[in-house]
Amino acid sequence: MTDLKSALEAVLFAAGDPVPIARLSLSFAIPPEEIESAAMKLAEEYEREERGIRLLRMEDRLQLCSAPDYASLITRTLEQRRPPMLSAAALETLAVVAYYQPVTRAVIEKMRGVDSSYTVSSLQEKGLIAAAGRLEAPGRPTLFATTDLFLRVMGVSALSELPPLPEVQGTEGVEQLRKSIARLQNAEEAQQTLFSENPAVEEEQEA
Amino acid sequence: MTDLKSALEAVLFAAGDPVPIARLSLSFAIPPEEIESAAMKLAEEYEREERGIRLLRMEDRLQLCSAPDYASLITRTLEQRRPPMLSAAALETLAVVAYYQPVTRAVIEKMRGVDSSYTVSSLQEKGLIAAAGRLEAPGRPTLFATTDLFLRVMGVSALSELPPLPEVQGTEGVEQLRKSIARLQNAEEAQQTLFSENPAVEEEQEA
Amino acid sequence: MEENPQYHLQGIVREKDSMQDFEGPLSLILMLLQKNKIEIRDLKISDILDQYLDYLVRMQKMDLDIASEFVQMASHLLYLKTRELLTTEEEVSELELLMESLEQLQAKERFSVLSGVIPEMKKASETGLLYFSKLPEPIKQTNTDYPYRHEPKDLLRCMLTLWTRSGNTRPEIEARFLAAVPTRVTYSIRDKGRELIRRLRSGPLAMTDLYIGCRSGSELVATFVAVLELCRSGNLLLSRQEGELTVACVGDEQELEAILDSFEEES
Repeated sequence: MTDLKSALEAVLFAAGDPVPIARLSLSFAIPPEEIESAAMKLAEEYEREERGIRLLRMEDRLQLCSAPDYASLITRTLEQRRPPMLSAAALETLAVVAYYQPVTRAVIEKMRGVDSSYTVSSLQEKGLIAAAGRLEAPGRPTLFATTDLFLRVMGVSALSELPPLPEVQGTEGVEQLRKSIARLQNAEEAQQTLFSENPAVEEEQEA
Repeated sequence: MTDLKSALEAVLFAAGDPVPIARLSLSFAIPPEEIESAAMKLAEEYEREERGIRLLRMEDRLQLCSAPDYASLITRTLEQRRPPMLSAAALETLAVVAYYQPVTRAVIEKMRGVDSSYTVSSLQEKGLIAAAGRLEAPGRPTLFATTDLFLRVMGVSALSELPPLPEVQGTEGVEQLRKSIARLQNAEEAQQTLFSENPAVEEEQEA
Repeated sequence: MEENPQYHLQGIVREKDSMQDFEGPLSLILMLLQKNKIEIRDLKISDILDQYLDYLVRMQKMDLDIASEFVQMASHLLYLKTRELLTTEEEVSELELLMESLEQLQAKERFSVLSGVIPEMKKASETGLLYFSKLPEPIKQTNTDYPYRHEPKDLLRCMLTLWTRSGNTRPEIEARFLAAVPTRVTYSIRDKGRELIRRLRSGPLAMTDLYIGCRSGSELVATFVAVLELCRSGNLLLSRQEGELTVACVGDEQELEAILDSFEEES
């Protein structure tokens, strides 16, 4: 093993958590591209030699993890609970956050059509989503975004690698509603022009 | 790598802490001797290939850890950012201690006009001031004095090298203090001009 | 609904997989509430709690995870109930209603698109959840010293700030708040010896008298050493009188001066 790969292995092992490539580049005093290519070689080596560890990339961060093949052996030895699979509700909520992030809980609930506070807080607890600022709107609701752990669980190294969404097709219902709204708005405006004393000012306001 | 070695690697990785061989033997459902010999082979492999991780045996337990060769690189990469510089409040407190030492916190607070318990304890933590006995007064409050580290931070070798405070009291004292600061400032600038090789560049920087 | 409904929790839990949006008995209740199948006003939370605890006991499985899940959901139920009690009817215009339903419809459409990728996400997560990370190793901190330099004149600047803040004058500190700065007073053995000789010229003194006047530890030590030295040179005579040591001085002035000089060289 080369020095660089060994050093990377040592640092990532000690870190446990994901480490930004930029930080590695700084402390190793080599360009980030070299860190990246060493990481890629190391990751391939782990796979090829069927080792017990894996090197994962999450956006611009690197992390060592145990190989999934040994998950049940690990939980059995360490007397841990096997991580429960994601429920349908959790997957739905995750999908909304992943594809429309950052989103508020209100948006999630509107899209899913059901109260999602429980699912949101349980995903937050699991570390799959996290608060990412607040929306500048009345009540300043919390915005949610996905985490590194989410990428790891989805088996991708960046959000852009998630499966692409099919096109949204406008349904008839939406079109009809749009028309009704436009009609109502026009009627309201007509009403206002009728009662306004000075149409010129009204026009100016509209401009 | 054989399955057994990979499995051992995975489990020890996920555990982090030392794992008893007996427990591994139980969950792997193989005799402890086989665990031991696999562990020994794995440990040799790590050494031989000069990897970033090592397998340690402590009595009857096994543990993975980062290779000691990379200790300083690990520290450099993962260490928290450099400690923050002294705040204005901390510097004020330090000045009071420097010029009135040994002083109690009550005196510092009287001089500064604000509660200083936090800055005092943070300066103490940084090792810039230290307890130096107690005042023989009701409550026997702790007296604080500056330390050797303080001298090094100020770039002087003795307290007597610090610029003196004016002796006079009242408004006149304030005036004198103002003047001695200006004098020090001028002396510094003169020094800089003296050592600058290219006065033209110096001027440019000032502009 | 007059009577509180009975929820058959055991059955509910068993049917877990078939339920779309629920992970425990209470989330089913939440779902029923949201779909207006039952009225929040009709719910008595204490009844649900009783049934739930009963269920847990029957299952002989007081799992902390399940219990905390229950508390979380019960608190949400309380929230829904209070909200119900506090909201008043508002008048909504037709336009607002239409806009609202348009937004809802659009949200539904965007959501329906997601259903296409959810199976893929589910499949990926089945492997992805099997990766385990490890805890960080403890880091050996290197140098914890304060790593910056400051200028001494910055200290003066700070003092100026303080003095100007307190009304352009230097704050006075009452003397009782200032510690008597421990000054290191050193006593030379020669001076002590000279003082001893002067005192003993007027007659012998009790040994204790020599020490009584001492103001500090270092003065005591100097006195003691001076006595020893003068004894060694034979210029002090010790005698015991009525249980007390008495000291007398012998020798002429010149001799004594020479002996005192030799002290200085040694110390």
